[in-house]
Amino acid sequence: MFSLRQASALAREPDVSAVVEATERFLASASGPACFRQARGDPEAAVDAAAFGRLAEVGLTGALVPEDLGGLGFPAGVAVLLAERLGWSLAREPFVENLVLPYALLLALGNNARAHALLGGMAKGGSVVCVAFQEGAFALPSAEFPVARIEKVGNGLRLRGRKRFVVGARASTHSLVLAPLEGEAALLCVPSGAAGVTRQDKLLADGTFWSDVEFDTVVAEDALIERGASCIAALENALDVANLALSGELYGLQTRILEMTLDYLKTREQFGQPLGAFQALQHRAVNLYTRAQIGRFLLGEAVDATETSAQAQYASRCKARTADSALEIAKEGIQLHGAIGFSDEYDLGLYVKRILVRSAWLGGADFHRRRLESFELAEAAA
Amino acid sequence: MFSLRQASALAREPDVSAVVEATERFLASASGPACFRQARGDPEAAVDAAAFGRLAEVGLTGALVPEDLGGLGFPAGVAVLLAERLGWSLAREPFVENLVLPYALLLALGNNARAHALLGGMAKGGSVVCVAFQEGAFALPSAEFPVARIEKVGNGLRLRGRKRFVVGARASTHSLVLAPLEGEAALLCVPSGAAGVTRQDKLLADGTFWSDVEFDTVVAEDALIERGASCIAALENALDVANLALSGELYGLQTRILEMTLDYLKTREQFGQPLGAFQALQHRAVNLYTRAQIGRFLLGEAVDATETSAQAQYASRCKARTADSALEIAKEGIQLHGAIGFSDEYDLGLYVKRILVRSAWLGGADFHRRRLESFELAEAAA
Amino acid sequence: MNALAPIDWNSLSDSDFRAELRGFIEAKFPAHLRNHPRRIPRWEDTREWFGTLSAKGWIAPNWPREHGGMGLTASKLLIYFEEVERWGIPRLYDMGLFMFGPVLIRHGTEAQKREYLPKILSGEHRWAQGYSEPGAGSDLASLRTMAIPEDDHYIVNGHKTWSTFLDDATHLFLLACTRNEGRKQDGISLFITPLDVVGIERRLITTIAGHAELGEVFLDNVRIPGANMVGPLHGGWGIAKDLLEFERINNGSPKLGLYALNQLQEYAKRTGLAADPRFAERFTRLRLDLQDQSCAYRHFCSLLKAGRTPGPEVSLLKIWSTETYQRLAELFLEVAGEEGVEADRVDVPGALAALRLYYRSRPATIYSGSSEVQRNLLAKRVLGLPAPK
Amino acid sequence: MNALAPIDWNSLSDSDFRAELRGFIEAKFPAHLRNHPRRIPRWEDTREWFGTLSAKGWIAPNWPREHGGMGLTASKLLIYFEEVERWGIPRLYDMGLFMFGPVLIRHGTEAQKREYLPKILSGEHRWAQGYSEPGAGSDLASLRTMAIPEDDHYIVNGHKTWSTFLDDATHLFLLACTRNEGRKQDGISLFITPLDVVGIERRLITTIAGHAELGEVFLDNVRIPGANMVGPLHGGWGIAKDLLEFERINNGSPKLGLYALNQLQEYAKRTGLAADPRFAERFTRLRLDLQDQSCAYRHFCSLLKAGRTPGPEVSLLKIWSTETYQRLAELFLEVAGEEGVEADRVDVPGALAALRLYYRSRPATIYSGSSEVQRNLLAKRVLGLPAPK
Repeated sequence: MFSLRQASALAREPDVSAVVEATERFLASASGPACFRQARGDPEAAVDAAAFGRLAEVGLTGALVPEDLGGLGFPAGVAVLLAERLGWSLAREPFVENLVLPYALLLALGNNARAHALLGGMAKGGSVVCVAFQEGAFALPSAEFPVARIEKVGNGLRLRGRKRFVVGARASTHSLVLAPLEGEAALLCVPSGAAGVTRQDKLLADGTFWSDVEFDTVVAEDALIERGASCIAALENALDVANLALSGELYGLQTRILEMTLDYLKTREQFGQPLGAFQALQHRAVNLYTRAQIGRFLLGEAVDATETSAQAQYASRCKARTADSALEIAKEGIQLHGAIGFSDEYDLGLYVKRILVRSAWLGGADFHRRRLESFELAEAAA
Repeated sequence: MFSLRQASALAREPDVSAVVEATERFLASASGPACFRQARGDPEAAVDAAAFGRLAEVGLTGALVPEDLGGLGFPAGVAVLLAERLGWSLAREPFVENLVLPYALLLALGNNARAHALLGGMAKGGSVVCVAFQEGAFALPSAEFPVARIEKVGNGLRLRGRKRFVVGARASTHSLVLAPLEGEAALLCVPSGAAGVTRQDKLLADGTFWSDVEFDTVVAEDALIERGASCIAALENALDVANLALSGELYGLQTRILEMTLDYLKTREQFGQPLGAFQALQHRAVNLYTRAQIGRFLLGEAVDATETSAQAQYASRCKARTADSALEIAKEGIQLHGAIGFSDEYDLGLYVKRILVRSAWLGGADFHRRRLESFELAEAAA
Repeated sequence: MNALAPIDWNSLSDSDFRAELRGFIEAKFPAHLRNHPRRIPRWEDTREWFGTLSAKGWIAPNWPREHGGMGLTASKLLIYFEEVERWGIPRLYDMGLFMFGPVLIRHGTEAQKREYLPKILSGEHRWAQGYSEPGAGSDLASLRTMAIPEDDHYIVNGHKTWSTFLDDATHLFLLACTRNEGRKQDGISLFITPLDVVGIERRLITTIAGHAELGEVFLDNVRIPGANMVGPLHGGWGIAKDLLEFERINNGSPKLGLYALNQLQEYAKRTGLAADPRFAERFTRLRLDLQDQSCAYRHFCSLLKAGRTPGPEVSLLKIWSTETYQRLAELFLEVAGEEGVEADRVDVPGALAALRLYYRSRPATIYSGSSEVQRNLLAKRVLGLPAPK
Repeated sequence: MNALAPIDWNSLSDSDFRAELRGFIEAKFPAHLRNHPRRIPRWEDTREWFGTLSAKGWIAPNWPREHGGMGLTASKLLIYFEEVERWGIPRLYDMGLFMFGPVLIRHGTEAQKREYLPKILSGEHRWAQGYSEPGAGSDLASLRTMAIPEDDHYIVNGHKTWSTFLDDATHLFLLACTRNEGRKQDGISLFITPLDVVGIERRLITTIAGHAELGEVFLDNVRIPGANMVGPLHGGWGIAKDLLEFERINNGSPKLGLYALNQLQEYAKRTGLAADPRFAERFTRLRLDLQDQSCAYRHFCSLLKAGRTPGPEVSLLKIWSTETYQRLAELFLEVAGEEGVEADRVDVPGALAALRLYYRSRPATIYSGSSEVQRNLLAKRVLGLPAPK
């Protein structure tokens, strides 16, 4: 009923289908609400190397990496399909933060030898990369925006500044940091363990963490991956891919809540009736179903349109749509469950909280609607 | 269930009660949907002298006029109570436009001999006055705003300009016109039949009319009722009273739709049940009822607070609330009736269209919410 | 390009197809019909344009090419609607094109197809629908119109109502009971009849928009030949459901909303409202509601085009599109303020559109299965929620 | 001013009363309790402030003065709430103050009033409610807890759940069946019991906010003296309905929403969001929803104060206030963005409030009769809509 398969041509391609199914099998055996519950709030429960090994096994680490760099070379749309399954299973594997976002960024830099080297290392499972660019609430990247600074010192580069909301920093071996160098944007690859890199982990509503990272460190010159406007363009592109993947994840999360809610309505009785026989509740369930479906067919088209000129539009449309409907379904899911939906023992709350966190990351619905307005204005002016 | 009587202390005072009941009797015998339907779109069906005579009989013309000027001297809150009954009955009597608004304006000018003379004439039923101040979409009056101009010529005053959306112009013997004279606001009383006063009537959605009035006319100096900032203050005050009365009218209109809808739900059967037994429709009916009730108790407090410093706040709160809920109830009233609600033969549409017109006049909900925001800002700055 | 040659429009690129359409429309559409005041203009007003499209082979974008349609894919069909709505082209007498024609193509006999399809395309036959009855509304199972066999005819008696297009329709397709016992649903058949036969009378109903575009049909011993039954005897319920699915896809297209969106956007630009961030916030939500729904529409049209039945899920399209359409009209009327409620101000076309759209969007959530009935259907047939014990 | 003198607070002007309250609160309220992270702080956290209010005679603003309350009029009561919420004072153990106390005043025996009312005022007795049962939720008529008379006691067996305040409550008032035949509603009685008696066990339930503030009560052959029945035997249904009306008035006060509004407004000012017209539009709607609801609240409180029963209409208060509260919390969380979902960022108090408010506003539409049950009630008892045939 909620499958993206019928909504996307890419999803029906046999090799894509195969990796999605392998992911499903992996998730069924290794992840899910119980794991998520157990790890929440535990600062020691950072994703470990073993987890990345398992992801590599089912093809998740290499899915987006070009074949000549040792990956499977799938288009970015596949990330949406995989993230949807991760969301549905409430997996805590850092797929979007440590795989989709850095991969898409490095790939978007084009023919860049240092980026390719890093990609190769990532595909093999050795390097784990996070992207550190925000210093405040999410905004599109620009060279003027950051307070952090890179300066040349001797035969090295000195990075100073504080990056916030760095998702996936805890498991990372390297951070890709955006900061200006001599007045233009630059992307620096900083080892997470370097002297002068201080991480402050922040507990989130869902029991996971992201980090504020303070940099006052000197790295070698070859840590400079790219400089100039291409950094900004590549990051904006990568953020679109990441937001598409997040939209897939949010879609998976909300459809799971909807399934739980429909099951509950069918089995729980009150006033001598199954709850689901009450027409007012039926109509509300239909409204939730309808909102999810509008997201489903939008996502399907978006999956098929990644890496085209329509990608940015689809990214913001998908994030706005799925964040809104996920929050609505989360809220109504609690309400339709009644008191049990408000109790921590029941798994529903885990999904709800995950939705809160994932919808806030990389811009909420209102941010993305504003961005779409600016596209419209630009189009009208052209 | 929807009576304002329980919500307002003023409404329970015996003499107020008496005039409200007299009005109800008048409306039951002389007004209502059939009259409204018959007159709609008919340019000859302007309210005639006889109608004003009938209004005078039940005390409507004199209700707000001070006793020493021959009226009943009720506070402005009574206008809300009367307008509510007019709305409920779908009366086309021009109570708000030709009585409440000009009376409130003239009274707000304070100790002004010309205003008092005009008031006296109105209370006796001889003069019918309308107020012409808008030249575009509704905004609060100011001396800078109008394009119309007054100039001194010989021993008279020349008025030139075009006023729009003048409600009640057709029945009027005089127009109170706001326009600047020598750089300050002025209120001029212009006989409707004067040479150089040209009325263009505009058919409205509900089958009534308002008018664009073109002035290029010279009047005697004593037509100048007032000049200076007091004109603006008085008009703003009068518009608050008029908006309160309109809110009462909108409340009456929407509660009538709600009553018709509840009756329909109770009697009409479908799928072997009365429609009103379907829980989804029950809950929607409850939502409409609830929205109307929030307006009811707000209106009740507003009625008791006219002529206090809280009046302006209450006016915008009431207009925003009742316009919004009236439009919602109108829309849902049609939907819950099904096809019959969309047919012209059924009276529901008359109420719906009346709501469209009355909610747009003197500022819709969004205008009044913005005004309330400016009050908040002013308060915060103070 | 020869319009009558069997062109495969789907082989054009989207932008070429759009340019082709746009060029034709802008050159040929009669200017005085743009943004017409009626939801459905009378036949005499639009017959010329109908004929122009028909001659070009563009009157039935959704029909298969072998029956004289354009055979458009879902994406192309949406472009077709976008261009039509962009230019403010009013609704044609399209009941035969979007509703009855597709049903006949699927369920009609060869003789019926030969007889009726060409005349739908030419506009000679204009169809109205006889489903609703007084007291039945959305509840088809309480149908009372009876068809009693007599030699090779049926004698039909009954009373239909809320038939759109009745003012200028020439033919009626209607449901009638052909069996008295058993489940109502198993004893209903679908008939077709000209409207000018003995025993049929029409009474038009004026809508709140002031137009007598729909009405009642009284059938008093009307003789309908047996050959005018569509589908099997007692099999009308299934065909009616099928027809409702076409109807729901058709009513689930974003075309009505597109027209409203275009009108509101033009108004907002002209008046400076577009620069107001509060308006922009509300407008953008609705624009995206409409735009995102197009994805769902394309999906269901693809299913149909691939010969698959869209299933009961399609109800979500109709709910979403009609409710979005109404919200657009309501926002428009709200921002148009005083000008929005002036009913005859011809010098302010934008604002007048607001009032018209308010009216014409009202029945969208009522006809062809109200939003409430669609929600019941989705709850039961798609979500599998239980009936009350 | 001597707090224990029988001051008529209603004789003060609104602004004097507000100033008096505000001065006292700002001087005496412990600063570390402002904007407390828990929906209901533990008793040990708030007992000092409870005692301060109690000593001042200000702990029961809604009770009649003859029973130790302030006897406030509706307008004054609203001012009381406004000042409490303005200062970010957390919720006290108020089940006795707002729910059980008023019921006892109306239905209790003189002995019960003498025994229990002073101890509610002092905080010595802290009450929890035993209404809901597993599988019963909002459906009181399917109650299964039984009370069987034995000499001058009742032996009570059953299982209650979702009892708020259970963590630090000392007493429970509960509904139990006292008759097996006839309509369920005619065989229910209201009992009170200490929680520390033999046969009672509690199991706390952690909420999604992470707090174990509610729980289950297992009653295993609990002996309740006959004197601990409130109201007549088998008359519990009527009292419960009465109690629910108090609850609905209490839950229908705008106080929760006021707190959320204050927090959001402060956040918007501090972050510059207040200058964003798109935010302003949404905020103002909610502000007015809350402000206009206060008028309805004052009306129903006046009825109560005048000794009249507010009737089933009062359900509209609870629906409106809790749903507005939730929408405020949702808007807050949305605009707080990334900071809003950080669960332990103590340096951004405003944003953290968003997440807390999101959690604590969730149960508001579920407890003491869900919004759905309230709508059913209004449909049936106020609008007179029919039951299904």
